[in-house]
Amino acid sequence: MERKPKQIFIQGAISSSKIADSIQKHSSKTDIGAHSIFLGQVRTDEKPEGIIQAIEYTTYEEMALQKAFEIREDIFAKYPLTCLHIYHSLGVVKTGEICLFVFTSSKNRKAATEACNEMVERIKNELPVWGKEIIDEKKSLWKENS
Amino acid sequence: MERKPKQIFIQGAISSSKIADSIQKHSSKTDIGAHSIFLGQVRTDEKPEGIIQAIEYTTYEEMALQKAFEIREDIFAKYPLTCLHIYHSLGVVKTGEICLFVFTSSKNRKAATEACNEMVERIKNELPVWGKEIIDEKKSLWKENS
Amino acid sequence: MELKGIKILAFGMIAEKINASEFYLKEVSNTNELLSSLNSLYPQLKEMKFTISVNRRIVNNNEPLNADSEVALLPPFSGG
Amino acid sequence: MELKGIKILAFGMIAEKINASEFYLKEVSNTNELLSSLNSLYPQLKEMKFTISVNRRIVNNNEPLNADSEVALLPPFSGG
Repeated sequence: MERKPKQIFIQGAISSSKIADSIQKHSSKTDIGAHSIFLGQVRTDEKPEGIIQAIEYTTYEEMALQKAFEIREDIFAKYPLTCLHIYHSLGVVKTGEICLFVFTSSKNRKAATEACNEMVERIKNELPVWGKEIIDEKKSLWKENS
Repeated sequence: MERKPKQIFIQGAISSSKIADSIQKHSSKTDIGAHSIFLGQVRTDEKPEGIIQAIEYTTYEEMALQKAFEIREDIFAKYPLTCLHIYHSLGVVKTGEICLFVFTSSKNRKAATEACNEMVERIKNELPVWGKEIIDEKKSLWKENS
Repeated sequence: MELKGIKILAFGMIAEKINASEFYLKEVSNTNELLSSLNSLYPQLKEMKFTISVNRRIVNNNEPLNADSEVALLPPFSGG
Repeated sequence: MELKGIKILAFGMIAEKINASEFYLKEVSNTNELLSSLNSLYPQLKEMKFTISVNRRIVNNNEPLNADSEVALLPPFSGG
Protein backbone atom coordinates (compact mmCIF):
# COMPACT_ATOMS: atom_id res chain seq x y z
CA MET A 1 0.00 0.00 0.00
CA GLU A 2 1.43 3.34 -1.04
CA ARG A 3 1.13 5.97 1.65
CA LYS A 4 0.37 9.54 0.67
CA PRO A 5 0.53 12.89 2.44
CA LYS A 6 -2.59 13.38 4.50
CA GLN A 7 -4.18 16.34 6.22
CA ILE A 8 -2.72 17.11 9.63
CA PHE A 9 -4.17 20.59 10.16
CA ILE A 10 -7.23 21.39 12.21
CA GLN A 11 -8.86 24.82 12.29
CA GLY A 12 -8.66 26.17 15.86
CA ALA A 13 -7.95 24.24 19.05
CA ILE A 14 -7.80 20.43 19.24
CA SER A 15 -10.62 19.28 21.52
CA SER A 16 -10.25 16.64 24.23
CA SER A 17 -13.13 14.74 22.61
CA LYS A 18 -11.12 14.54 19.37
CA ILE A 19 -8.27 13.02 21.40
CA ALA A 20 -10.65 10.58 23.12
CA ASP A 21 -12.11 9.51 19.75
CA SER A 22 -8.64 8.91 18.42
CA ILE A 23 -7.74 6.73 21.43
CA GLN A 24 -11.06 4.87 21.25
CA LYS A 25 -10.52 3.98 17.58
CA HIS A 26 -7.42 2.01 18.53
CA SER A 27 -9.29 -0.45 20.75
CA SER A 28 -9.92 -2.65 17.73
CA LYS A 29 -6.16 -2.96 17.14
CA THR A 30 -5.40 -5.61 19.72
CA ASP A 31 -1.77 -5.98 18.66
CA ILE A 32 -1.08 -2.61 20.33
CA GLY A 33 0.38 -2.72 23.83
CA ALA A 34 1.46 0.90 24.31
CA HIS A 35 0.39 4.37 23.24
CA SER A 36 2.44 7.51 23.68
CA ILE A 37 0.76 10.90 23.34
CA PHE A 38 2.23 14.36 23.28
CA LEU A 39 0.00 17.43 23.60
CA GLY A 40 1.18 20.97 23.12
CA GLN A 41 -0.91 23.48 25.09
CA VAL A 42 -0.81 27.25 24.52
CA ARG A 43 0.82 28.76 27.57
CA THR A 44 0.29 32.10 29.22
CA ASP A 45 3.60 33.89 28.99
CA GLU A 46 4.53 37.25 30.34
CA LYS A 47 6.61 39.23 27.86
CA PRO A 48 7.87 42.82 28.21
CA GLU A 49 5.15 43.72 25.69
CA GLY A 50 2.35 42.13 27.77
CA ILE A 51 0.71 38.79 28.55
CA ILE A 52 0.12 36.23 25.78
CA GLN A 53 -3.60 35.51 25.34
CA ALA A 54 -3.50 33.23 22.29
CA ILE A 55 -1.34 32.03 19.42
CA GLU A 56 -2.39 32.37 15.81
CA TYR A 57 -0.86 29.68 13.61
CA THR A 58 -0.24 29.90 9.89
CA THR A 59 1.50 27.46 7.56
CA TYR A 60 2.81 26.87 4.08
CA GLU A 61 0.39 24.01 3.79
CA GLU A 62 1.60 22.14 0.70
CA MET A 63 5.16 22.08 1.97
CA ALA A 64 4.10 21.23 5.54
CA LEU A 65 2.00 18.25 4.46
CA GLN A 66 4.82 16.96 2.26
CA LYS A 67 7.31 17.37 5.11
CA ALA A 68 4.99 15.74 7.66
CA PHE A 69 4.64 12.82 5.28
CA GLU A 70 8.43 12.46 4.94
CA ILE A 71 8.95 12.61 8.70
CA ARG A 72 6.20 10.03 9.16
CA GLU A 73 7.85 7.69 6.65
CA ASP A 74 11.24 8.11 8.37
CA ILE A 75 9.77 7.33 11.79
CA PHE A 76 7.87 4.30 10.49
CA ALA A 77 11.12 3.02 8.96
CA LYS A 78 13.04 3.56 12.18
CA TYR A 79 10.61 2.21 14.80
CA PRO A 80 8.29 -0.82 14.83
CA LEU A 81 5.07 1.21 15.10
CA THR A 82 1.50 0.16 14.59
CA CYS A 83 0.12 3.71 14.18
CA LEU A 84 1.29 7.30 14.09
CA HIS A 85 -0.99 10.33 14.00
CA ILE A 86 -0.24 14.06 13.96
CA TYR A 87 -2.62 16.98 14.30
CA HIS A 88 -1.63 20.64 14.40
CA SER A 89 -3.90 23.64 14.83
CA LEU A 90 -4.17 26.55 12.42
CA GLY A 91 -5.72 29.92 13.26
CA VAL A 92 -6.26 31.20 16.77
CA VAL A 93 -5.72 28.90 19.78
CA LYS A 94 -6.25 30.45 23.20
CA THR A 95 -4.13 29.82 26.29
CA GLY A 96 -5.09 26.53 27.94
CA GLU A 97 -6.14 25.01 24.62
CA ILE A 98 -4.36 22.22 22.75
CA CYS A 99 -2.51 23.10 19.51
CA LEU A 100 -0.49 19.93 18.82
CA PHE A 101 -1.42 16.26 19.18
CA VAL A 102 1.11 13.52 18.37
CA PHE A 103 0.01 9.93 18.93
CA THR A 104 2.16 6.81 18.45
CA SER A 105 1.24 3.18 19.11
CA SER A 106 3.30 0.01 19.16
CA LYS A 107 3.51 -3.49 20.54
CA ASN A 108 6.01 -2.54 23.26
CA ARG A 109 6.39 0.79 25.00
CA LYS A 110 9.94 1.69 23.94
CA ALA A 111 9.11 2.19 20.25
CA ALA A 112 5.99 4.26 20.97
CA THR A 113 7.67 6.62 23.45
CA GLU A 114 10.88 7.12 21.48
CA ALA A 115 9.02 7.65 18.21
CA CYS A 116 6.66 10.14 19.84
CA ASN A 117 9.55 12.20 21.25
CA GLU A 118 11.42 12.20 17.95
CA MET A 119 8.25 13.11 16.05
CA VAL A 120 7.62 16.13 18.30
CA GLU A 121 11.21 17.36 17.91
CA ARG A 122 11.05 17.03 14.14
CA ILE A 123 7.66 18.72 13.90
CA LYS A 124 8.92 21.72 15.88
CA ASN A 125 12.13 21.96 13.84
CA GLU A 126 11.05 21.05 10.34
CA LEU A 127 7.39 21.91 9.73
CA PRO A 128 6.85 25.30 8.07
CA VAL A 129 4.40 26.56 10.68
CA TRP A 130 4.50 29.95 12.38
CA GLY A 131 2.93 31.08 15.60
CA LYS A 132 2.02 34.68 16.28
CA GLU A 133 1.65 35.36 19.99
CA ILE A 134 -1.30 37.63 20.53
CA ILE A 135 -1.25 40.06 23.45
CA ASP A 136 -4.24 42.21 22.48
CA GLU A 137 -5.95 43.50 19.36
CA LYS A 138 -3.00 45.69 18.51
CA LYS A 139 0.02 43.90 19.93
CA SER A 140 1.57 40.60 18.88
CA LEU A 141 4.95 38.89 18.80
CA TRP A 142 6.36 36.16 16.58
CA LYS A 143 6.87 32.99 18.57
CA GLU A 144 10.33 31.47 18.63
CA ASN A 145 10.89 27.78 19.29
CA SER A 146 13.57 27.13 21.89
CA MET B 1 0.76 21.58 51.58
CA GLU B 2 1.46 18.03 52.66
CA ARG B 3 0.83 15.52 49.94
CA LYS B 4 -0.63 12.13 50.84
CA PRO B 5 -1.02 8.81 49.03
CA LYS B 6 -4.07 8.94 46.81
CA GLN B 7 -6.10 6.33 45.02
CA ILE B 8 -4.65 5.29 41.66
CA PHE B 9 -6.72 2.15 41.05
CA ILE B 10 -9.78 1.95 38.85
CA GLN B 11 -12.02 -1.10 38.67
CA GLY B 12 -11.90 -2.48 35.11
CA ALA B 13 -10.68 -0.71 31.96
CA ILE B 14 -9.80 3.00 31.81
CA SER B 15 -12.22 4.68 29.39
CA SER B 16 -11.22 7.17 26.72
CA SER B 17 -13.74 9.61 28.20
CA LYS B 18 -11.91 9.44 31.55
CA ILE B 19 -8.73 10.37 29.67
CA ALA B 20 -10.51 13.20 27.84
CA ASP B 21 -11.90 14.56 31.14
CA SER B 22 -8.45 14.49 32.64
CA ILE B 23 -7.00 16.44 29.69
CA GLN B 24 -9.90 18.90 29.72
CA LYS B 25 -9.40 19.70 33.41
CA HIS B 26 -5.93 21.03 32.62
CA SER B 27 -7.17 23.78 30.31
CA SER B 28 -7.51 26.09 33.30
CA LYS B 29 -3.81 25.68 34.08
CA THR B 30 -2.44 28.11 31.55
CA ASP B 31 1.14 27.79 32.80
CA ILE B 32 1.26 24.34 31.17
CA GLY B 33 2.89 24.13 27.74
CA ALA B 34 3.27 20.37 27.31
CA HIS B 35 1.49 17.18 28.31
CA SER B 36 2.92 13.70 27.97
CA ILE B 37 0.61 10.70 28.21
CA PHE B 38 1.38 7.01 28.32
CA LEU B 39 -1.36 4.44 27.87
CA GLY B 40 -0.93 0.73 28.38
CA GLN B 41 -3.35 -1.32 26.30
CA VAL B 42 -4.00 -5.03 26.84
CA ARG B 43 -2.54 -6.85 23.86
CA THR B 44 -3.63 -10.03 22.16
CA ASP B 45 -0.73 -12.41 22.53
CA GLU B 46 -0.41 -15.90 21.19
CA LYS B 47 1.15 -18.24 23.74
CA PRO B 48 1.71 -22.00 23.42
CA GLU B 49 -1.25 -22.35 25.81
CA GLY B 50 -3.58 -20.25 23.62
CA ILE B 51 -4.53 -16.67 22.78
CA ILE B 52 -4.73 -14.04 25.54
CA GLN B 53 -8.27 -12.60 25.81
CA ALA B 54 -7.89 -10.40 28.87
CA ILE B 55 -5.67 -9.62 31.86
CA GLU B 56 -6.96 -9.76 35.40
CA TYR B 57 -5.04 -7.40 37.70
CA THR B 58 -4.67 -7.74 41.45
CA THR B 59 -2.62 -5.68 43.86
CA TYR B 60 -1.36 -5.35 47.41
CA GLU B 61 -3.22 -2.09 47.61
CA GLU B 62 -1.83 -0.48 50.78
CA MET B 63 1.74 -1.11 49.67
CA ALA B 64 1.04 -0.08 46.07
CA LEU B 65 -0.50 3.25 47.07
CA GLN B 66 2.40 3.98 49.40
CA LYS B 67 4.91 3.10 46.67
CA ALA B 68 3.05 5.15 44.03
CA PHE B 69 3.16 8.09 46.41
CA GLU B 70 6.92 7.71 46.94
CA ILE B 71 7.59 7.46 43.20
CA ARG B 72 5.41 10.52 42.63
CA GLU B 73 7.35 12.52 45.23
CA ASP B 74 10.67 11.45 43.68
CA ILE B 75 9.56 12.49 40.21
CA PHE B 76 8.22 15.84 41.41
CA ALA B 77 11.56 16.47 43.14
CA LYS B 78 13.51 15.57 40.00
CA TYR B 79 11.52 17.35 37.27
CA PRO B 80 9.82 20.78 37.14
CA LEU B 81 6.30 19.41 36.70
CA THR B 82 2.95 21.14 37.04
CA CYS B 83 0.91 17.92 37.35
CA LEU B 84 1.36 14.16 37.50
CA HIS B 85 -1.46 11.62 37.45
CA ILE B 86 -1.45 7.82 37.50
CA TYR B 87 -4.32 5.40 37.03
CA HIS B 88 -4.03 1.62 36.95
CA SER B 89 -6.81 -0.91 36.39
CA LEU B 90 -7.75 -3.70 38.76
CA GLY B 91 -9.85 -6.70 37.80
CA VAL B 92 -10.47 -7.85 34.25
CA VAL B 93 -9.35 -5.72 31.31
CA LYS B 94 -10.00 -7.13 27.84
CA THR B 95 -7.64 -6.94 24.88
CA GLY B 96 -7.88 -3.53 23.20
CA GLU B 97 -8.78 -1.83 26.49
CA ILE B 98 -6.59 0.58 28.47
CA CYS B 99 -5.11 -0.64 31.80
CA LEU B 100 -2.55 2.09 32.59
CA PHE B 101 -2.75 5.88 32.21
CA VAL B 102 0.20 8.07 33.17
CA PHE B 103 -0.16 11.82 32.58
CA THR B 104 2.52 14.47 33.19
CA SER B 105 2.36 18.21 32.50
CA SER B 106 4.99 20.92 32.56
CA LYS B 107 5.93 24.32 31.19
CA ASN B 108 8.33 22.89 28.60
CA ARG B 109 8.16 19.52 26.87
CA LYS B 110 11.41 17.96 28.11
CA ALA B 111 10.32 17.65 31.75
CA ALA B 112 6.90 16.21 30.87
CA THR B 113 8.21 13.57 28.46
CA GLU B 114 11.16 12.46 30.59
CA ALA B 115 9.08 12.32 33.76
CA CYS B 116 6.38 10.32 32.00
CA ASN B 117 8.88 7.74 30.73
CA GLU B 118 10.54 7.39 34.11
CA MET B 119 7.17 7.11 35.84
CA VAL B 120 6.07 4.26 33.55
CA GLU B 121 9.34 2.36 34.10
CA ARG B 122 9.07 2.72 37.86
CA ILE B 123 5.39 1.72 37.94
CA LYS B 124 6.18 -1.45 35.99
CA ASN B 125 9.17 -2.32 38.16
CA GLU B 126 8.11 -1.20 41.61
CA LEU B 127 4.34 -1.37 42.03
CA PRO B 128 3.07 -4.59 43.64
CA VAL B 129 0.56 -5.37 40.90
CA TRP B 130 0.10 -8.72 39.18
CA GLY B 131 -1.50 -9.52 35.86
CA LYS B 132 -3.04 -12.88 35.12
CA GLU B 133 -3.35 -13.47 31.40
CA ILE B 134 -6.67 -15.14 30.70
CA ILE B 135 -6.93 -17.54 27.78
CA ASP B 136 -10.31 -19.05 28.56
CA GLU B 137 -12.42 -19.98 31.58
CA LYS B 138 -10.00 -22.70 32.56
CA LYS B 139 -6.63 -21.53 31.32
CA SER B 140 -4.51 -18.60 32.46
CA LEU B 141 -0.86 -17.57 32.73
CA TRP B 142 0.92 -15.16 35.01
CA LYS B 143 2.13 -12.13 33.08
CA GLU B 144 5.83 -11.30 33.21
CA ASN B 145 7.12 -7.80 32.60
CA SER B 146 9.96 -7.66 30.11
CA MET C 1 0.98 -13.80 68.22
CA GLU C 2 0.58 -16.45 70.86
CA LEU C 3 -2.77 -17.42 69.43
CA LYS C 4 -2.59 -17.08 65.71
CA GLY C 5 1.03 -16.26 64.92
CA ILE C 6 2.16 -13.79 62.31
CA LYS C 7 -0.18 -12.84 59.50
CA ILE C 8 1.19 -13.59 56.04
CA LEU C 9 -0.37 -12.20 52.86
CA ALA C 10 0.15 -13.98 49.56
CA PHE C 11 -0.37 -12.52 46.10
CA GLY C 12 -0.49 -13.48 42.45
CA MET C 13 0.93 -16.87 41.52
CA ILE C 14 2.06 -17.50 45.12
CA ALA C 15 -1.53 -17.20 46.37
CA GLU C 16 -2.59 -19.49 43.54
CA LYS C 17 0.07 -22.12 44.30
CA ILE C 18 -0.70 -22.33 48.01
CA ASN C 19 -4.42 -21.73 47.46
CA ALA C 20 -4.64 -18.99 50.08
CA SER C 21 -4.23 -15.23 50.10
CA GLU C 22 -3.80 -14.99 53.85
CA PHE C 23 -2.52 -17.37 56.52
CA TYR C 24 -0.78 -17.38 59.89
CA LEU C 25 2.59 -18.80 60.93
CA LYS C 26 3.62 -19.46 64.52
CA GLU C 27 7.08 -19.47 66.00
CA VAL C 28 8.84 -17.34 63.43
CA SER C 29 10.82 -14.46 64.89
CA ASN C 30 12.55 -13.25 61.75
CA THR C 31 12.30 -13.52 57.98
CA ASN C 32 14.92 -16.28 57.71
CA GLU C 33 12.85 -18.47 60.00
CA LEU C 34 9.81 -17.54 57.97
CA LEU C 35 11.47 -18.78 54.78
CA SER C 36 12.43 -22.13 56.38
CA SER C 37 8.94 -22.53 57.72
CA LEU C 38 7.43 -21.76 54.29
CA ASN C 39 9.73 -24.25 52.60
CA SER C 40 8.57 -27.12 54.79
CA LEU C 41 4.90 -26.10 54.76
CA TYR C 42 4.71 -25.34 51.04
CA PRO C 43 7.41 -27.23 49.14
CA GLN C 44 5.78 -26.00 45.91
CA LEU C 45 7.18 -22.53 46.67
CA LYS C 46 10.78 -23.72 46.51
CA GLU C 47 11.22 -23.19 42.79
CA MET C 48 9.29 -19.92 42.74
CA LYS C 49 10.76 -16.44 42.67
CA PHE C 50 9.36 -14.05 45.24
CA THR C 51 10.37 -11.25 47.58
CA ILE C 52 9.18 -10.62 51.11
CA SER C 53 7.81 -7.35 52.43
CA VAL C 54 7.48 -6.46 56.10
CA ASN C 55 5.11 -3.62 56.89
CA ARG C 56 4.89 -2.80 53.16
CA ARG C 57 8.64 -2.48 52.67
CA ILE C 58 10.65 -5.02 50.69
CA VAL C 59 13.32 -6.66 52.87
CA ASN C 60 16.53 -8.07 51.49
CA ASN C 61 18.26 -9.14 54.70
CA ASN C 62 17.05 -11.02 57.72
CA GLU C 63 14.45 -8.86 59.44
CA PRO C 64 12.97 -9.38 62.92
CA LEU C 65 9.22 -10.08 63.07
CA ASN C 66 6.70 -9.53 65.82
CA ALA C 67 2.96 -10.00 66.36
CA ASP C 68 2.18 -6.71 64.61
CA SER C 69 4.31 -7.34 61.54
CA GLU C 70 2.43 -7.36 58.25
CA VAL C 71 4.32 -9.82 56.08
CA ALA C 72 3.64 -10.40 52.39
CA LEU C 73 4.97 -12.81 49.76
CA LEU C 74 5.36 -10.95 46.48
CA PRO C 75 5.95 -12.72 43.18
CA PRO C 76 7.60 -10.63 40.41
CA PHE C 77 5.50 -7.53 39.65
CA SER C 78 3.69 -7.41 36.33
CA GLY C 79 1.58 -4.28 36.39
CA GLY C 80 1.03 -1.96 33.43
CA MET D 1 7.79 34.37 -16.65
CA GLU D 2 8.02 37.03 -19.30
CA LEU D 3 4.83 38.63 -18.09
CA LYS D 4 4.78 38.32 -14.34
CA GLY D 5 8.12 36.83 -13.37
CA ILE D 6 8.61 34.23 -10.68
CA LYS D 7 6.01 33.81 -7.98
CA ILE D 8 7.32 34.33 -4.46
CA LEU D 9 5.38 33.30 -1.36
CA ALA D 10 6.07 34.99 1.96
CA PHE D 11 5.11 33.69 5.42
CA GLY D 12 5.00 34.71 9.05
CA MET D 13 6.99 37.77 10.04
CA ILE D 14 8.40 38.12 6.49
CA ALA D 15 4.89 38.51 5.06
CA GLU D 16 4.15 40.99 7.84
CA LYS D 17 7.32 43.05 7.18
CA ILE D 18 6.76 43.37 3.44
CA ASN D 19 2.98 43.50 3.82
CA ALA D 20 2.37 40.80 1.21
CA SER D 21 2.05 37.03 1.21
CA GLU D 22 2.61 36.68 -2.52
CA PHE D 23 4.45 38.75 -5.14
CA TYR D 24 6.32 38.37 -8.42
CA LEU D 25 9.95 39.09 -9.30
CA LYS D 26 11.26 39.47 -12.84
CA GLU D 27 14.74 38.80 -14.15
CA VAL D 28 15.92 36.41 -11.47
CA SER D 29 17.36 33.18 -12.83
CA ASN D 30 18.67 31.72 -9.60
CA THR D 31 18.30 32.08 -5.83
CA ASN D 32 21.39 34.30 -5.46
CA GLU D 33 19.89 36.81 -7.87
CA LEU D 34 16.63 36.49 -5.98
CA LEU D 35 18.35 37.45 -2.71
CA SER D 36 20.01 40.53 -4.26
CA SER D 37 16.73 41.55 -5.77
CA LEU D 38 14.93 41.14 -2.43
CA ASN D 39 17.58 43.17 -0.65
CA SER D 40 17.10 46.17 -2.88
CA LEU D 41 13.31 45.87 -3.05
CA TYR D 42 12.79 45.21 0.66
CA PRO D 43 15.72 46.58 2.67
CA GLN D 44 13.72 45.74 5.84
CA LEU D 45 14.46 42.04 5.18
CA LYS D 46 18.21 42.54 5.52
CA GLU D 47 18.36 42.00 9.27
CA MET D 48 15.83 39.16 9.21
CA LYS D 49 16.62 35.46 9.38
CA PHE D 50 14.90 33.35 6.75
CA THR D 51 15.46 30.39 4.47
CA ILE D 52 14.35 29.94 0.88
CA SER D 53 12.44 26.99 -0.50
CA VAL D 54 12.12 26.13 -4.16
CA ASN D 55 9.31 23.79 -5.08
CA ARG D 56 8.74 23.07 -1.38
CA ARG D 57 12.35 22.07 -0.71
CA ILE D 58 14.69 24.18 1.37
CA VAL D 59 17.72 25.25 -0.65
CA ASN D 60 21.08 26.02 0.89
CA ASN D 61 23.14 26.70 -2.23
CA ASN D 62 22.46 28.72 -5.34
CA GLU D 63 19.57 27.07 -7.17
CA PRO D 64 18.39 27.82 -10.74
CA LEU D 65 14.85 29.22 -11.08
CA ASN D 66 12.40 29.13 -13.96
CA ALA D 67 8.86 30.32 -14.67
CA ASP D 68 7.39 27.27 -12.95
CA SER D 69 9.44 27.52 -9.78
CA GLU D 70 7.45 27.95 -6.59
CA VAL D 71 9.67 30.03 -4.33
CA ALA D 72 8.95 30.76 -0.67
CA LEU D 73 10.57 32.92 2.01
CA LEU D 74 10.44 31.06 5.33
CA PRO D 75 11.19 32.72 8.67
CA PRO D 76 12.28 30.39 11.52
CA PHE D 77 9.60 27.76 12.17
CA SER D 78 7.63 28.02 15.39
CA GLY D 79 4.97 25.34 15.24
CA GLY D 80 3.84 23.22 18.16
